Amino acid sequence: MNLINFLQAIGIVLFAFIFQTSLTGINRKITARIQRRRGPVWYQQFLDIFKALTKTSITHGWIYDFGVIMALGGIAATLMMVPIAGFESFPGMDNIFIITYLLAVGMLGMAMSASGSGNPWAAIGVSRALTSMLAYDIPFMLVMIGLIFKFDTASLSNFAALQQTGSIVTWNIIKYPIGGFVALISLQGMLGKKPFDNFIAPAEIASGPMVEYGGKHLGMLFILHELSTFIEVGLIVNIFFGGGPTVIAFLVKYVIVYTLTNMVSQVLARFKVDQMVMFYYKVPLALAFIQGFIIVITNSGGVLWF
Amino acid sequence: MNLQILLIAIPLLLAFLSLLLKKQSNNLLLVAGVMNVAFLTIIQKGTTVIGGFQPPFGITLVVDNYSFMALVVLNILFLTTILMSRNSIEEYGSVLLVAMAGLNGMILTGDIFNLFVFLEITSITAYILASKNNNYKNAFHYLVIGTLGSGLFLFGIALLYGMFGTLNMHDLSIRIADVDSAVIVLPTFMIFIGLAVESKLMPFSSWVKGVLGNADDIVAPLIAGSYAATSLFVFGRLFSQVLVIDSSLKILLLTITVVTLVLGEFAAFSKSKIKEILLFSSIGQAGLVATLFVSGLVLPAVLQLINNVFSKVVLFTITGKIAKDTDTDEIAELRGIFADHKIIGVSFTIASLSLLGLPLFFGFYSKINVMFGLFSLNIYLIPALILFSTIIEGAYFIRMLLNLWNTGEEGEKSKLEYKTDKIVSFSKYKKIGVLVISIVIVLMGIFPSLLLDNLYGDKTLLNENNPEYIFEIKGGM
Amino acid sequence: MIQYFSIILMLIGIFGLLIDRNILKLIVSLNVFEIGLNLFIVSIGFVNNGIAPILTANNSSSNLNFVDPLPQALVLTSIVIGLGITSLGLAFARKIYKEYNTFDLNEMGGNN
Amino acid sequence: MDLSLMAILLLIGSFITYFVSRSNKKVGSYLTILITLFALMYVYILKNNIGLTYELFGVITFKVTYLGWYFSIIMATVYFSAAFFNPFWMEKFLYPSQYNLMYLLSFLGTIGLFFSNDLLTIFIFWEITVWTSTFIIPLGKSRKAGVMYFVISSIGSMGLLFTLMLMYNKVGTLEISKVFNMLANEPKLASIVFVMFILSGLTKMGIFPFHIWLPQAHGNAPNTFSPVLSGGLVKMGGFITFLSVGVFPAYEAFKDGLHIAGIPILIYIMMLLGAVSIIVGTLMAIKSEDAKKLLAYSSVANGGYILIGILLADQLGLAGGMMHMLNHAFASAASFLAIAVVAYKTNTTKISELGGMIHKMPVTYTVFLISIISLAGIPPMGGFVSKWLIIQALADKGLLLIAFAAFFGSIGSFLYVFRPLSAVFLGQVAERNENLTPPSNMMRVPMIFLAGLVLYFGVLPRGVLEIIGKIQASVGITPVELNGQAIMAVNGNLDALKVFVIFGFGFVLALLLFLAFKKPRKVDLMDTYTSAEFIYTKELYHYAHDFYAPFERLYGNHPSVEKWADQISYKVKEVGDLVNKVFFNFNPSLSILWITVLIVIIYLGGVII
Amino acid sequence: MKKVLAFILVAILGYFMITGLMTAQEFSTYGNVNLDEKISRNFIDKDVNGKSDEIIYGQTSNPETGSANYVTSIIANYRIFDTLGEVTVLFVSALGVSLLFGKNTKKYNFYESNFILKTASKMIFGLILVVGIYIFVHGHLTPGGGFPGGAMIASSILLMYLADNEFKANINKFKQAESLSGSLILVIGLLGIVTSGYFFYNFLPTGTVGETFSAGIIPIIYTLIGLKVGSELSGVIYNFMLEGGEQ
Repeated sequence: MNLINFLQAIGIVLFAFIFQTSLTGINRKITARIQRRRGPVWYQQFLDIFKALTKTSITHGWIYDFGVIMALGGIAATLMMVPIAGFESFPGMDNIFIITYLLAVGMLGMAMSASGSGNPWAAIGVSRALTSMLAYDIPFMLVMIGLIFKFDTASLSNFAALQQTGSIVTWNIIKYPIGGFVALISLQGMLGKKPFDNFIAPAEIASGPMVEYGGKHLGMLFILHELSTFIEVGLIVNIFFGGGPTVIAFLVKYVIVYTLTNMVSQVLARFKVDQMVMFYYKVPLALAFIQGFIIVITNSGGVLWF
Repeated sequence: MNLQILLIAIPLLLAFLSLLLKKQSNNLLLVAGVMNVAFLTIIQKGTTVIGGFQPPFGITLVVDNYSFMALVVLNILFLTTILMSRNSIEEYGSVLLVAMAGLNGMILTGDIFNLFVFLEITSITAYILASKNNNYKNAFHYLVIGTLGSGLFLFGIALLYGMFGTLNMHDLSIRIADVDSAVIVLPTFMIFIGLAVESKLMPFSSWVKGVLGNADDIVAPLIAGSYAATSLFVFGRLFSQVLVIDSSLKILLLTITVVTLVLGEFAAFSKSKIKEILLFSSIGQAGLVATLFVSGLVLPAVLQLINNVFSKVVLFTITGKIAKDTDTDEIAELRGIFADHKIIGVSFTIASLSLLGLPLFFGFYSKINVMFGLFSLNIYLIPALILFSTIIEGAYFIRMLLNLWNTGEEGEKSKLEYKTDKIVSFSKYKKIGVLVISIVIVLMGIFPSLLLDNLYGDKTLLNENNPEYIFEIKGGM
Repeated sequence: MIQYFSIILMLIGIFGLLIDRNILKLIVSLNVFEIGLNLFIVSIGFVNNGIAPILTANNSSSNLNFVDPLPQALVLTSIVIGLGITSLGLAFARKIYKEYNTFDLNEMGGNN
Repeated sequence: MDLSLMAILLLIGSFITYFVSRSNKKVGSYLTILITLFALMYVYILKNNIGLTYELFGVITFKVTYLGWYFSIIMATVYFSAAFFNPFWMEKFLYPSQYNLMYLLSFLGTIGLFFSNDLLTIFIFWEITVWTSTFIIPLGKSRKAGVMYFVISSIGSMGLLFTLMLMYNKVGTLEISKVFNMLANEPKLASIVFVMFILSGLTKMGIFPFHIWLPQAHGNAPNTFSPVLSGGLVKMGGFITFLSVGVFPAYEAFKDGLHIAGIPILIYIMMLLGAVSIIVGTLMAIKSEDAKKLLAYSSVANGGYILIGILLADQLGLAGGMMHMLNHAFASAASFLAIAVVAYKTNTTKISELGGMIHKMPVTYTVFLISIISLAGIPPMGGFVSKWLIIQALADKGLLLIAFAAFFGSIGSFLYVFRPLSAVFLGQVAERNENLTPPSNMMRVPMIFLAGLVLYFGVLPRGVLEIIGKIQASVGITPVELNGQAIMAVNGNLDALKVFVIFGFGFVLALLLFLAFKKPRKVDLMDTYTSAEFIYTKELYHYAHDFYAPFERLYGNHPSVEKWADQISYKVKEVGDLVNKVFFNFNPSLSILWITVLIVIIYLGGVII
Repeated sequence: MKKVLAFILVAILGYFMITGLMTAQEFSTYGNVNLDEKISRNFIDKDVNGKSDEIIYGQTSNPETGSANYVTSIIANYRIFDTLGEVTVLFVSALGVSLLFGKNTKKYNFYESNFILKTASKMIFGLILVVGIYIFVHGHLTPGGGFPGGAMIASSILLMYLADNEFKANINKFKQAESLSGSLILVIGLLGIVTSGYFFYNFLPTGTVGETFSAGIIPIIYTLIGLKVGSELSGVIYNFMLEGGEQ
């Protein structure tokens, strides 16, 4: 761990930010097209963020600021560990559990800052956010357990490498379609896309976690959102779509996955939070268990059919 | 020359004389108690015959390890009880003197019919004591059951005499040893009933509730302490030495005793009055001790018995006094009663914890011994049941203790202002007495060898049924 | 034969104890029971064509066929004990009557 | 350094404390601090004579092992730090001197338990601890809690005693290292002994279905004792559990029986119990309205983790379980202490009655934050390392069900962790709490100490893991592999220090970004956007009640073990009343009937035979 | 209904008991008892402490116990401890009765007693008294003894109570007699210890079997027992005669 690593890390963060933000802009245009609008320019998202950052904002006390900083810092730190096309700023730190748990730090910081504002709406929003987290994380984690048990590794880069041996059939999404499907549904939830977007939906701006934010706090939260999106999509790409032998391949897969989720979200209605929990614990959880049992049984020499 | 006859003769003499000097009867009682305890130091083990007629023809008095232990326990209990509650003796001094003689006689005698006579003496004194404080109906109840029981006891004796033509216990045991034990099933069971009524085994103990439930601070400790101890000791002598049965009857007796234990604890759990809790718990304990005796575990039984009676004397003395002063023994009405009677409360707690067999107290030692004994017989059901009943026992005892110490309803902080408004005043005799007993309990719990070394020579924790405990009723023959 | 009748007496006593609610009757039943018991004990000691165990001028030798004296002694004891208990029981009965103005256990109520 | 000497000293010390407190309770409570500190140092020094044995009263035998040392260090630390709070509560107690006495006696009991060399000693000290702590709990708000605690603990001690007797009858010795050896080739007996023995561990650790005493006891115990209960006494169960797989040859004894994913069925069932208690604890913690009850339920859940980790009894799982024991001990002790401070100032622990405490006691808030996110297993706290180890082990074994419970627990813990953070410490301060004085430094010291430990073990776990490695080696399990600060697991490794550094780096970046822009304007907490509603009372602003209402609706009508327990006790009562009616009627003829019937039965028996 | 059930139960019990007795050889047939198997043989031969030859009425002197009445010899000598016990039983039950009625003061009046009744009963009173005394003095020779004698004395007192309303026996005298005689019995027993180390040792010469002044301490003890029983029973009767004074 020397200076180079840290510089690379900063580089990764910047790259991820720029890439994801512009991708968001593009997707806003795609969304608009789907809704038969012209939509904003592709760099609109940058404008929004910088505008927010430059405005004077209000603060509700030190925890309000600290939470935001902690959240952004946590997410940034997580991002530094995600390997992109086999390139890691901090080698050997890409353990899946570390990444997922470190993500939680960001969530917690944001939640603290939000309810530090003392606004009841914010607290309610946070409670929704955490509840839905309880919903979408667990099926994903179960699938991960199955894969880790299969490949005897929990490192993202190893996952990616293991899938780059052969052609597309070595991708986990092909080998373990059920698991992949579950992971995609979970991704929908992680990214807060419809139908699972009740905690950060635009309609929630007035009555969600973000209600109190403005100015640079809001700007930082935008950045945070972009970064965490990058992390989550990156996870899926690395684990199920064979990462990327080259950066280009990685980014292509990335764009495809993200755009797909975005498009899916445009044609679905929104769940209430308890409906969402019920849904995740009915369908994806069951599928995840099935996938897991298949993996475990086959791995221990058992035969499924014939 | 053995003087153990004095243990019986002196109290009896004083009892007769106490008719003349009515005023002095209570002092005579104290004198007799002190003298009996003093005699314990001078009598030596051995057998004496009454009137110089050789056994098995004459009546013999036996002092061996077992009965000596019993005498020590009994006389100390009796003395402490009357010392602690001397203000409640009133005009019952002479009766208590006779009771003292009768109890000592029950333990000492080596003749089964003589045992019956002393049993009657003690039970009549018990009826009279039970009728104290206008408790006549329950006393009558006790009288009916007790009389029937002792009648059956006599019936058993008659059958035994008809079969074996002797009354001396040792002679009897020898003659019984060489017949098939199926022959003596009926007399054995009759005698069992007779003793079961006195030693509070179910279903023969319906009197206990009425009698102990309304007894005051002299009657309750006596009946739950001295009387229970004596009848259980006699029970042990008969059923682990004389009438050694090994047949379907043994199974039935064990069933009765174990059921007594478990159901007694259940009943105690369901009660909310201190006295009723205590009396049902002593029923359960009697069941436990009887179980041990019937299965032939003498040492554990004796230890458990000692633990039980000493604790019960403390508990009943305190409870009796509380009930006397406040006209209630509902736990709910007595919350925090110990807040301004710390010494009494501590002794009460120590006695209860010793009953539960928790470490630092003598009860732990006896409980461990009981368990080792039972397991050494390779039986697992009875120990399991005993452990199970210990849990229930713990539940109600701890519930009682916590509520008596702490104030306030459920959910309130335990503060002084919620304390019960009932007033109790304990005499200094009581305070000293209960404190001494509980200190002894603690000491014997930490150094259990204290008790046994002095009575039997060294015992370590882990050996039970030591040969020295298998007592002998030598009639000198 | 007599011992069977004594047994039957005892049973009558037990029967009375089972069905009676009247205190005095209970005491009487107890007595009946005891009398049966005493009869039984005496019957144990009988020897065929034996004579009363007393030395007199007529039967002056201890080699005669006496009946067993020991049960008689025991019976004497148990009779006296029975007497004592009966007197005590009656005293209780009188006290109870003073308290409840009845001898019937059921009419006293106060169960549990 | 003689261990039995220490036991004697503690005994004497506790009684001295008692008599001192009779005259002056303050001084007595300070004595408790001194004595626990002394014991802590004494135990620490004992590390030099590992393997020595001592004897006491001829019955009790001690042996100093790494296991015992590890546990008693934890215990002593918890007792020591909780003791700092005693002086403040002396005024509130009905029996302060009794409290001090019991506090020290229970401490003695735990230390003796951990160092004991034979089962009898274990049992003796177990019982001592149980009854002494039983007398402290009712000083708080509930007597029923004390009874429940005692009853459930005595179920455990029943199992312990049964095992003890059975083994003594079979083997003839009670020495822990010898007693279980012969069981390796007697699976039938072994299964009985295993169940009976681990029963005590389950009861003490509050594993489902024995978890009901924790919320009762922790929630209602005096605020100074809840930390000890949750951080300390619960760990006795961990000790027993360790013995039941470490010393007890469980895996050998059951090697022929049915296995599930390589785990013998019996042990797997125990793990399932652990999993259930994780889920139950999490759900109940999410919906509980009282801060202390919430923490108690979180202890239930963490107990589940510890049980699972230890029962795995392999390189990673055992290490995880043991380390989680330490982390949970310190973290829960710290969080209970923080709540104790709040309760000391505001006289309530109901979440909905509090709020905005951060403005009154920021230090307490920080401590609570650190400790409680460690409970949730979020980096960079100690809880994360141990949970990571456990989950790695689960993934390695492929135990899906257990893993599901583990994930549910850790994600659900975010929910219940956030609840008191937001509702107790954040938000507006209620009027009645406006003028609270900050807590005294004497209270701050132990909290900061514990929180610092939690953070330290989260960043530099090597020290504790080395000890655990020694423990593992002592029972023949390959010790956890370390490389610098990194933990080498079979699949992927964790370098807690690096994680911390990276996190710090990210934090610095974010901070710089924050500072780079205009300074924000400070506004009051009442000045918030409420979508055209105008609210003037702070209570109305404070969103605390039914925090997760939509989620709680989903399991609103769940079956509750408490109800079952009540029903059981009710049934026992009923039986008792029946006995009372049938056998203890005031009517003599009934018992005469029984006597007659019994005689008839005798005759029948005679006829039949 | 209950009676029927009780009867059935008792009937079953009786059936079992009688059949049980019939099968047991000791009790099956009435009277075939072999005294040589029982300890009573030695009581009859008076050779408990070692062989002695045949006892002849009026000739044998200083046998083990001097009484011609074997039952008496058992009651008052071989098993005198039982007798002491039963005396105690009577004593304590009398005590109990007096405790129960101790507060009573007034005497029952059954009916107005007339002159003839009074005088007649006075005469009979003397007779009964004499016979009673005779019975317990001769207890060692003839049937009877302390208890029947005492009972007779008590019955004479009872007669007086019933017959004469003015009759007032001095209860304290009874009590004194009771306690003195009881104490004396014990003193005699203790004297035995002093003389020969055995409680109730028969330290007086037993004389010739069949004479009035024989059998050592037996007549003395029987007399004392008679007095004691008489006074105790009279006390009981007296107490039962009283009423009122109860709260």
